This record gives sequence, structure tokens and C-alpha cells, in this order.
Amino acid sequence: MFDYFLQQLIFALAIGAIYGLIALGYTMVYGVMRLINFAHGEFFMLGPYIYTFLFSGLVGLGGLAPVLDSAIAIVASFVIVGLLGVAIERFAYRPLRAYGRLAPMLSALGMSIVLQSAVRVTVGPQPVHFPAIVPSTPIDALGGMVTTVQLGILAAGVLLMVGLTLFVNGTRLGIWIRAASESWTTSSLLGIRVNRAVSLVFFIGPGLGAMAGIMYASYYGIMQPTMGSVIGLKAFTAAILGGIGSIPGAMLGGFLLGAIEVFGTAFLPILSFGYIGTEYRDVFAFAVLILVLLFKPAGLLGETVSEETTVAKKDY
Amino acid sequence: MALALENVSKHFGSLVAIRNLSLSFDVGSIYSIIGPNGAGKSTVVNMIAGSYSVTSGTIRLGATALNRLPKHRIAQLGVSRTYQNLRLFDGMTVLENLEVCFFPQSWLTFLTGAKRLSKAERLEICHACLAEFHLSDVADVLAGDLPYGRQKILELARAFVTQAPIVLLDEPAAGLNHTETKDMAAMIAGLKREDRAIILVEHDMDMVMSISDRIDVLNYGELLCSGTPDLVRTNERVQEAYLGTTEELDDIRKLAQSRRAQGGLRANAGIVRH
Amino acid sequence: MGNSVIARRLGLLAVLALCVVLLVLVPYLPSYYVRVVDSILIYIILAVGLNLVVGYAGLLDLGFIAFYAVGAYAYALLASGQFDIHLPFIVVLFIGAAAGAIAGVLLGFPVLKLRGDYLAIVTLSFGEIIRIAINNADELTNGPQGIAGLDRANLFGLPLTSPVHFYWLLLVLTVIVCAGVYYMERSILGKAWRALREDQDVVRGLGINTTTLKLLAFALSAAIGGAGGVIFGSFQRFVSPESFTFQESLLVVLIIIIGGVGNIVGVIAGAVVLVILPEVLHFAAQYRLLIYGVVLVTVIVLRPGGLVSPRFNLGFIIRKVRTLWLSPSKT
Amino acid sequence: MNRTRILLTAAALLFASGAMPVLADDIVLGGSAPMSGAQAEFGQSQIDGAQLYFDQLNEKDGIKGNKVVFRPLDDRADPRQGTLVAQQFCDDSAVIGVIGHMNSGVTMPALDIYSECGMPQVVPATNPELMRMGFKTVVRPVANDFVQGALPAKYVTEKLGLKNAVLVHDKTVFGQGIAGVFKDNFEAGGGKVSGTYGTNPEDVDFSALIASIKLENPDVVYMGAGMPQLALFLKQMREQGLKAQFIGPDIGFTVDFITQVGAASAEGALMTFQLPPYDSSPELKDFSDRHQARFGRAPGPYASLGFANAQVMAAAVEKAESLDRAGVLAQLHGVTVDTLLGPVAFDENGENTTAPMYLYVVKDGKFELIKQ
Amino acid sequence: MLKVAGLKAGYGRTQVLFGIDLDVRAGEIVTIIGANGAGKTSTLRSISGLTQIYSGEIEFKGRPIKGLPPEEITRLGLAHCPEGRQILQRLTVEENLLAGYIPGRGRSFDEIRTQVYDMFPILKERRHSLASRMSGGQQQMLAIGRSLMATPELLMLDEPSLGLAPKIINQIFEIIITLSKSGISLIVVEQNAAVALEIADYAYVIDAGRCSVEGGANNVLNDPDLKAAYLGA
Repeated sequence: MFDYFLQQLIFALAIGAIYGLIALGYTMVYGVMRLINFAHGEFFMLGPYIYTFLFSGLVGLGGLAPVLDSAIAIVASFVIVGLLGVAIERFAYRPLRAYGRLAPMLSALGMSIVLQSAVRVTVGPQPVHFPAIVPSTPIDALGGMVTTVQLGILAAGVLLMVGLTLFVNGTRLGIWIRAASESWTTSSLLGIRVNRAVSLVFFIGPGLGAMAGIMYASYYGIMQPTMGSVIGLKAFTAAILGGIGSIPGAMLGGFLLGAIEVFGTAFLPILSFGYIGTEYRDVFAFAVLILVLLFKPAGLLGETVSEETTVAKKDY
Repeated sequence: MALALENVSKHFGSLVAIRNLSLSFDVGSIYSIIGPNGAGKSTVVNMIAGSYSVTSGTIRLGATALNRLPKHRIAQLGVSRTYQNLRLFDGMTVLENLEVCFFPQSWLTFLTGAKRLSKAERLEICHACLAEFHLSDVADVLAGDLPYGRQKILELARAFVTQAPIVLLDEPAAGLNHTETKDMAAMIAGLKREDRAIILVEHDMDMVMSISDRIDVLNYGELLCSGTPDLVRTNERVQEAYLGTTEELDDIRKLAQSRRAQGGLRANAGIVRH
Repeated sequence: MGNSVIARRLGLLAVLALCVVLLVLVPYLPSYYVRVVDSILIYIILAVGLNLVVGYAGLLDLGFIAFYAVGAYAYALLASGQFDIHLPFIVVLFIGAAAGAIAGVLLGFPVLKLRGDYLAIVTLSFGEIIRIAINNADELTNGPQGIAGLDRANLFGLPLTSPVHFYWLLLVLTVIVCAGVYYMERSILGKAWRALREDQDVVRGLGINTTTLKLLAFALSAAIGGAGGVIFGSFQRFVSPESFTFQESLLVVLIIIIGGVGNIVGVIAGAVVLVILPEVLHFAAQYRLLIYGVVLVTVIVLRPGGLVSPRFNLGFIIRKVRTLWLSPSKT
Repeated sequence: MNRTRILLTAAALLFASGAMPVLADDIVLGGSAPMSGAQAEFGQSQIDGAQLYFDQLNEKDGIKGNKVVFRPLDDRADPRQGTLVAQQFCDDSAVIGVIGHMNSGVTMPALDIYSECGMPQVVPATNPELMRMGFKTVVRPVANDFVQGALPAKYVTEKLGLKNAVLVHDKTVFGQGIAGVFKDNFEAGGGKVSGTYGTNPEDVDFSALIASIKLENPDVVYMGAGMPQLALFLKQMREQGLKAQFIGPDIGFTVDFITQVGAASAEGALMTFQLPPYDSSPELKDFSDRHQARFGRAPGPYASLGFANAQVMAAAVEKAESLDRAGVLAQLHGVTVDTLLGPVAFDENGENTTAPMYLYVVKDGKFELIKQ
Repeated sequence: MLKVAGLKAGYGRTQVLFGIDLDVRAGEIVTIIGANGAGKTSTLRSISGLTQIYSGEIEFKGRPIKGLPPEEITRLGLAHCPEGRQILQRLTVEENLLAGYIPGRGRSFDEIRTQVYDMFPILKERRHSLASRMSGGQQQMLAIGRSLMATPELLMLDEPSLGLAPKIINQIFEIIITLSKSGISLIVVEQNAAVALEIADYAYVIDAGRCSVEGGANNVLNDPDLKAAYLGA
């Protein structure tokens, strides 16, 4: 049984790292804009498509060593998707800032439809094989089995998370983002160009989403235009679970959701003597989410906002 | 009906806002709570109204302990209040701002247990209240469109419309000019009734001194002094709390003078009244 | 009485007459258009219901379709061969509304203390839980197969067989729902909701239990959703989990926002636009969704407050009619 | 206000452009499947297949000298949209036959509408229930899920002698239905099903599920699901070293399946399909080439199905005495056609009596027909 | 240094300033006093670009700044230390300082930080603790220190003594004098009128959104009418 548990833990970590990376994008955008960016899942989807386009382009042009081609394509995907995020914020969200919180959310929904349909009509609706960036080799780990791809994902995920944490905590730009997510007014009084901080967030968030998309496509070997919808919703759930607006919360939420799903699948049927099948996995995940929120209304690492700390007018 | 604070303390994290405060208020009088900024005046109001929880001690209205009750229950028991910053329902008309106070007495009494009033009765009360506060002419104007002074009065009207026995007024004169403040003071004085206690938190000393039956002075969350306006006015500790001690001031004064010695500053320019 | 008043009265009369004529003419359209109008009416009912929660009480509910599903399945279970129960339509309509309300209270009771976005995600989760549960409860709901062959609705002996029949039924129900919600909006309950949206804290200070207030909004809105579901079930005569996806919830929210939050006229406009748009876009084949998205974003960026200005609401129209007709000197 | 006017004008223009003229003696046939949204891939492939056949007909002077106009409408896999599409076809008296819908859930509420306006309908949806609802306006050339689930069950129990199976399905009408049929036949053949697991249609990560299936140690895994889930599942199964015989339904019969799984991992997987291999006959080879030439891509998952459905519909129109719905309907049940999928004839319910089904195995990175 | 003429401003449809005129000269400490809600804070917010301005002119160092976004105004050397301190609670002390630092104004972060730490040793001591963990007085010091990170030429302090113990208040006022000596011009908005007038050079009294009285601080302090108005005597 220990082997089994360990094996499941490995799966949970791999998928959790991906959820966590996407959740970061939600949480950062939410932090500075108080916006649920429904289009975020599409940045995740764009990642592998743009990577493939660039990689095959590089190879077509003669290319360098495959490792280099791949690295260039990965970095360029980050940048391109990031810039796209910045542009979308500029044109679809910024004009709506003065109109409460529903209008930008609707705009985000619209953008999600636009991005997904745009990819579908240009490259077709069918799932496309995505060649693994790292060859998948199984390695025996304490009775469990872990593949190099899983290790790579975990490593890349943790690396990006650590990198982001260092960036946000240790650099001036990072401080700007954190300041802006705490208070736009104060930040602007300090001379922080809040719009640039927002743009930065809309660069990093989608960029990380694209990275998660590439990792995901590489893990499962496919990409398709709809791949962002469901996983986007899940990552959003993860962000809420961890406490939306909190960067460590998003990572925790991601890993936790991964664990809930994996262990839900693995143990629900056993624990319920077969009455609750694996098809109830998502019900289980949502139920856990609701339970967590009932006891920690602001998520696990979110700040509990009570009437005493802010007497906020209008929730949205 | 009497409202009493018994050994009430309030901590915000490590900060002690109110320390072992005991006060009691009876119907039929106007009370003022004064004190320097940060002394805990608003905290007292917020604790009575149930916006803040009480760290220790008890607040009683008659025989009922108010702390631990949810805020709306406290209001239903007869505590109404105004807010330091205007908090009207800006998008609703003046009349609607009052009408909504009678929600507990509407057809939904099965949820609130209050005495039911018909719509006509409710409207009658509201109109009477508008007349009393000279707001009848703007009954159908959106509250947010009123000038500041009248918004303040509307907030006052909202606190009194339900005839609550305990009314908490949090800085009703803030932002008003002298004439308006005087009018406000007269209005509040006129609202004094046998079955009502008005508790006022206010900075404007003219107003406080002119209408209060008793003044409680708070400093650092503790009661500094309590008594009639005359008593409070002559109390030295009150003077100190508002002005700081003379010795401490002297140091600053010296520093200031040494700075001003460099000259070229307007410290002695004449007064211009606009 | 001046000429201008008469002219304006005539103008108003003409506009009203035009509306009535348009509504009366609908049954003479080809069935497809009637069906589209039926769809619009169903979505108006749903959106007016959801608007109680989103527009008036200011709570973002992303799982509204769950109540719609509850209503639709109520009809499917109580008026079909599934368990060979065949209750009359009108009875199930009330049962569906009640079941919706109960579901609303069950959901609302624990979660209404949550703040905006957390409430949104919890309602979303609830919607998904209901859908997945329906999809998995094979013995009760046939799971993904859905329940087919629901009874033809029968109203006091008149069978409802064609889209035109449903048009009249839906028109009457839409008017009832809109009028009911309009009345509620103007009642003290509506005022309390508006106050709640502006400043929840102060509302509590007025002695109003905000949780109860929200719960009422939730229950009423869920009841309307449930009733809408019953009609949908009887109209479609087939229910399956595919009709109750998260996207449908979003569609109803979109209708409200794009029309103008908290405004019945806006909701009607939103439903008309968002139901007709995909129909109009059929010519675009695979580009349909792309254009739909582009139009959506463009509209919202150009008119972020919704298509219909908040001033132009039902109350405004009624006042206009009243003043022009009853006391023309005032205008 | 100006913006409002722009929006209104744009809306009016869009509305106006919806109507397209049709020449009087054209034969108008409708088609409907999801062309946008999550299932667009499958829907579009079917529409493409049908379009290909009608193009081919029109090149040779159409039917009785009349040009065939194929009018596909998107139903987004949404039952409500489906009824609207059905009504639109019914209202347009020019439309004398419809091929659709792809999803059983969309077809069910639409059947009512089609039958009321006497619309001859060729249905690609495979749920067995559909043809038992008693509608007389509809035929189904494609084998229903009974045949498809039964064939591999028989094969593994009888030929391979495997007796311990685990079922996985995606809780869709198709997936769950076909897994159920397999189960019945597998148990009838003496096998034992040691577990049935449901997933979600959009799932991509099955690793946790596979790890727990491993505990059952099955020798057959039957999966009723769509693509890419079939491929993902098999890939992850092999990665975890679960060696059981994998069987899937027709959706997996694509080249993509093998690329996505990887040739080595896909080796030995069994797949059912209504068609002999594309290179097995000149017609099929021709179909594949034409598809490539017309749309610039290989036939999608349901393209051949769409093609065959179009053949059936065209045959009924060909035989019709009058070129209207009644004329076509009178012939619909009686047609016998030699389609791309093999010979087709219908029973009283409209089910294909001769619906063929083929079993394939992946060998050396290719699907190879198993001769029975 | 700063000239404000005929400033009218408000929030949406609610006008709160009805004509404010200010003149702040280089090296001065100017205090704005007035009743709670009279418009003192709104005046500062309007100067900083946080409030919607209906009409009037604002000039800083001879340059019109009306309509500029707050961050650009700060970057010109006009810092605003807001009411209630507005410390970024989730940041540490040093991060708050870093947030306030504006690069490219001639001085390095380290340089100014050292200066701020010299002025407020307690901040150096607690540089790594979360700002929310600091006491009110420490937060006020942090707020001032943070404003200094922008190397302002004019610093506007809104109610620096709010809610602080007298001892701390005195410290804050001493710091204000020190700042002034170092060449920074200051506007101090104060409830605590008596002390403010002691240290200021020039005073404006604001009443219901208008400047009602202005004059040299010494004269305002000793004016019997004004004394009565603020001390209730």
C-alpha cells in the first residue's frame, strides 16, 4: 500500500505543479485588478501552439542544436504569450476599469471565446500530437515509478515558482506588483506607475500559463484548442482554494488540488466500499473546496477580511 | 431603558484600544464622548452597535447583554447609529433611505419578530420624519445628489426615524461649516426626549458643550473624566490631553524657533480673512 | 390640452401598438422564428430570475443553471414514462419552482456569508456538482442518456404541442415574472436589496438580517430558475445533462451584464441579443463562435454599462405612460 | 448614441446576410453537427465527408441533372440549438432531407420536430435508444453501439481467451453505452468484469486511475471514450507498465491515435471500425486522396461516416418520384446502397440490417485488419 | 514652490472643495488646519491627483500639474504621505522603503535608505519585520521615511499625529522640523492645531471646502477667535 500511496503522490505532484503555475496567473491578475480573468486558460493553450510553431520554424530554417532550438522556442513562447496578455489587458480590460467588476469579467469571457476560436479556425479543432521535449524514461523511486517527464515538470514548475517568488520578493519590479496589489492609491502616491505594474502582471501571468501549457502538452503528448477551458477552471479553483491574491496560496492550492484529485480517484472507491465511483472525483474536489471556504472563508492562505479590518463598501 | 458598559476592553491585535471602560447612559439625556484622535471614541460606538466584537466585559441594554448578539439583533433591540463618514444609500431616494429602515416591520415580520406596520403607516412615519428634519422638499431626490450638509441631516434622520431608544451619533458635525454646525446642534438638542438617550461623539467643542448633559472624556482607551460641560471644560487633565504638556511643547517650540531663526519665513505675516 | 400633448400621446400609442402588434404577429412567423422567440422568452425568465441575485442583491452567482436543471428534471421525473408518473404540467411547474427554491436555500444557507468572488466560485462548484450528480445518478436520471419522451404539457385540457402554444404560455409567464419582479423591486424588499448592494454593513445596522435578505433573493431567483427549467423540459420533451453546463450559467450572466445589470428592460435586451446573435451567425459556419466572441468584447468595451442605460427601466416606461396619459400637463 | 447606431447597423447587416438564394431546381439537403465548441472536430469531419460526396455528385451532373446544395448548420452539440436547427430546416420547404445530428442527446429532441414536418433524416448518432423511439422518418446507416461493443468482446473471450476485464468510460451517452454493451457480451462469453470506472469527458490525466486499476490486475481494459482520451489513457497505461489488452471504439481509429500514444505503446491495441482500411479498396484510397485535395487534410474521425450518410441520402433522393420530402421519405427505408462503409439496407426501425463492423489491431505503427 | 488657485474638486457629483488657494514657498512649513471633514485631506488629494478636479490651477515649481496622474506628480518631487499612514501591510519595512524609492532622481537607494535609517533607528532595527506588525508610531515613521525615498522637494503630511501618543507626536514634530532644516518644504495637515501652529511658518484654515483664514503661524496661534474655535474655550 505504501508503494501505491507513493506512486499516487508522484502523480499528484506532477499535475499539482501544472495547476499551481496556472493558478499563479489567476492570482496575480486578481491581486492587482480584482478581476477573474476567464481568458487565462487560453494563454495556457496558446503556449504549446506557439512553441510548436516556433520550434518547427527554427528547425525549418536549419536550426541549431535541438536543445537550443527548444530553449529558444520556450523562452520566445513566454515572451509572445506574455505580450499578448499585455495587449489584451490594454484593449479589452483597461477601458472597463471604471465600470465595476462585472464588465471586465464579461470582457474576459469574450476574450476567452475569441482566443480559443481563433486557434480552432487557424489550426483546426483536432488534437495534435506534441512531441515530448524531454524523452520519457521511467525511473524506479522507492517502489513507485516516476518518469523523467514528471521529474522535469516538477523541477520546471518548482523552478518557475521559486523564480517568481524571488522576483516578487526581491526585486523592485516585484515590490511594485505587491504594492499595487495591496493598494493602487498608495502605490501611485509612492510614484509607482501602477499601469506598468499591471502590464507586468499581465506579462508574467500569461507567460507562466504558457509555460504550464508547454509542460502539460509535453507530459500528455497532445495539445488541442479546448485544452485550456477545463484546466483553467480547475486552476482557478486552486487559486481560490489557496486564497486568491496570494502567490504562495496559488502554489499551495495547485498542489493541493492535484492531491485531492489524485487521491480522490485513488481512494474514494476504496473508502466508500465502491459506492462512490471515480466519476465523482470532481464532485469530491468541489466539495472539499466548499468545505475549506466555509471554515476559511478567504482560502487557506488568503487574508481574512473582517468588518473590523476594512469596512469595505460594495463587494463588487 | 439604560445602556451600560461594564469593564469593557477592546484589543486590536496587540493594540489596546479600550481598557476596562465602564459607562452608563440613561434615556432622557444627551451624552457626549470626546477625546483626542485615537482615544477610542469611535471604537466605543462600534462596540455598542455590534460592528466590533468586545474583547472582554459586557455591554447591556436593560437586562440584555448586547455583545455576542449579531449586529442586526442589536439594531432591532433599539440601538441606531450614524457613521463618521457618510454612509447613505446614494443610489436611493431620500424617502427610500428612510423607508428601508422599516424593513423589519414590513410583511417580513415573520423573520424579524417585530411589530408589523402597514405600508401606509410606514410611509406616514417617514414623511413625518422628513418634515421634522426639513427634508420634505427633497423626498424624491437621490441621496447621493444632496449637498453634503443635507446628506448629514438625512443620516441623522435615518438614525431617528425608527424611534430607537438609543441613538449613537458619530461626528454629526464633521465637515459642516459653523452655521450648519450650529443648526445641527440645535436640531440634536431638539431631539432630546424622555424615552431616548443620544450618545454623541464629536470634535466640535461648541456643539458638545452646548447640548450635552454629560461629557465623557476618553484618552488612550480609558475614562479621563466625566461630568457636566462646565466641569469638563475646567479640568486640567482634559486640557493636557488635547494640548500635550507644556514641557513637551517647550522642546518643540525651541526647535521651531531655532529653525525660524534662519529667517525669510512668513511666520509673522498678518492674518487675512476671506 | 395642447397639440404637442396629443402628438406625443399618439406617438406613445403608436409605439405601444407596435409592440403589441409585434407580439401578436409572432405566431404567424415560420416556426423557426417562433422557436427562437420561445428561446428568448425562456432566457428572459431565467435572466430576470438571476438578476434578482446579481443585479438587486449584488451577489455573483455562477451556478444558476443548477436550479434550471432541478426544474427540468423535476418535470422529467414527474411527467414522463421514467417512473410512469404523469403529473399535470401546472402542478409540476409549482413543484419545480419549489424544488428550485429549496435547492437555493440549501446552497445559500451555508455559503452566503462568503465574499463576492468566493461566493462566485462556490456557486460555480455547486452548479457543477449538480450537473455531475445528474450525469452519474443513472438509476434516477438515466445519466448521460437523458430522459426522453417527456409528457406533452397540458394546460387545463389544452395540449401544448407547437412552438406557438409555448409562445403564448411563455409570453404570459414572462409577463407574470417580469411584473412580479418589478413589483418586488419596488416593494420594501427590493429597497432592502438595493440598500444591501450599496452598503451591507449599514443595512445590518438598520436591524436587517442580511443573510436572510440574501437567502430570500437566492430562493426567489432559484424558484424562477426552477420554473424556467420545467418549461424548458416540457418544451424540449427531452432532458440531458448537456443542457446544463457551466457555459449555460455564463450565458445567463452574460445576458444580464450585456443588457444592463439590475434592469428588467436591459435583461430583455440582453436575452434578445445573445439568443439571436448565434442564430444570425449561422452563415459563418466554423467562424461563428469567433465572431460571437469578437462582437461580445466589442459591445462590452463600447458600452461597459450594458446596452440599456439604467435610467431606461420598466419604472421609467410606466411613469412615461402614466404622466403622458393621466396628467399630460406635468410633462 | 452613435455607438448604439453602429451596433444596430452591424446587427442588421449580419441578419440580412444570413439568407442566401437558392435556384429553383436545386436539391437542398441539410446537415447538422457541432461545428464550433468542444466537439467541433468530430462534427466538422462529418460535414466535410458529406460535402465531399455531394461535390463528387455535382461534378457528374448532380442527381437527375439537378445540382445538390448541401447546407450544414452548427448545433454546437447543444440540444436546444439542435431543435432550432431542426425547425429551421423544417420551415424551409426547399430542404428535402437532413443528415444529422451527430450527438444522440441533440438528435433526441430534434427527432420530434423532423418527424412532424415529414423530413427524411439520416442519423449518424449511434445510441441504440434512438431507433426504438418509433419515428418513421429516420434511418441509421451506421452500426449502433450494440454491434460495436459485441464484436471485440467476442473476439477477446473466444480467440484470445482473456477473461478478466476492467471497463473505463467517460460518462457520456456513447462511452457509457458502449462500455455497457461490451460488458454484457464479455460476461456472456464467460469473462468477468472486475471493475467499472467513470471519468470525465475532458479528463487527460488518468495516472491515478490507472494505478488503482493496476491493483485489479486485469488482462483486458475496454475504454468507452473519445479522442484524445483513448490515446492518453493507453499511453499512460503503458507508461505505468500495465500490460493488459487495450480495446477501444471507432473514434480511436485514426492515425492520430498511434502518433499520440507512440507506436511502441500502441502496439497490440484493438479498435473497432465500420470501415475496412483506407488502403484496402480503390474507393477508400480515392476517398482519402480527394479529402486531402479538397480540404487540405486527411479525413477526420467521422469523415467517412459523413460520406456514407450522404450516399444513403442521395440514393433515396435519386429513387424519389417527386423531389420533395414525401417523395424522398417514401424511398428512404427501402434503399439499398453500396456505400463506402459497405452495403446498407434498413429494417422497419430504420436500423442498418447489414451494418458491418471490423476489428483492427495496431501492428508496427499501423492499423491492421483482423480477419475473422 | 506650490501654488494652488481657485481649486474646486469633489468625488463624482459630490463637491467638497469650493475654492482653495494656497501658496507654499521654498523651505517653508505650511500647515492646513480646520475641522474634521472641512476638506483638508481632499485638498492634499487634489494636489496629488487623486481627486477629480472641477476647476482651478495647481502649479508645482512653476509647472502646471493639474491632471497629471499621482505617480507622475510624485516623480516630480511632490510627495504625499497620506492620512492613516497607508503602510503596505503585507510588505516588510525595507520593502516599503523600496516601494517608495524612485530610481533616476540622482540618489541611490542605499544612500537614501541609510539616511532614513539614521533618522529612524527603529526602522533599521525592524527592517525585516512585516509592516503590519509595527505599532502606530512606528508605522507613521515608516510612512514618512517611505515618502522620503522619493527624494521630494515638497512633502505633504496628512495628519501625522493621528492616534499617536503625545510622546511620539513630539518626536514626529521634531522630525518635521529636521526635515525642514534639510531643505524640504512641507505642508502639514493637522487636527492638533496648537502644535502644528507652533512649528509652522504659515497657516491656512479651511472651513467647509474654502480657505477662511490664512496668515503667519504666530498670529493665527494667538488669535483669540481661532483659539476658541479649536479648543472649545
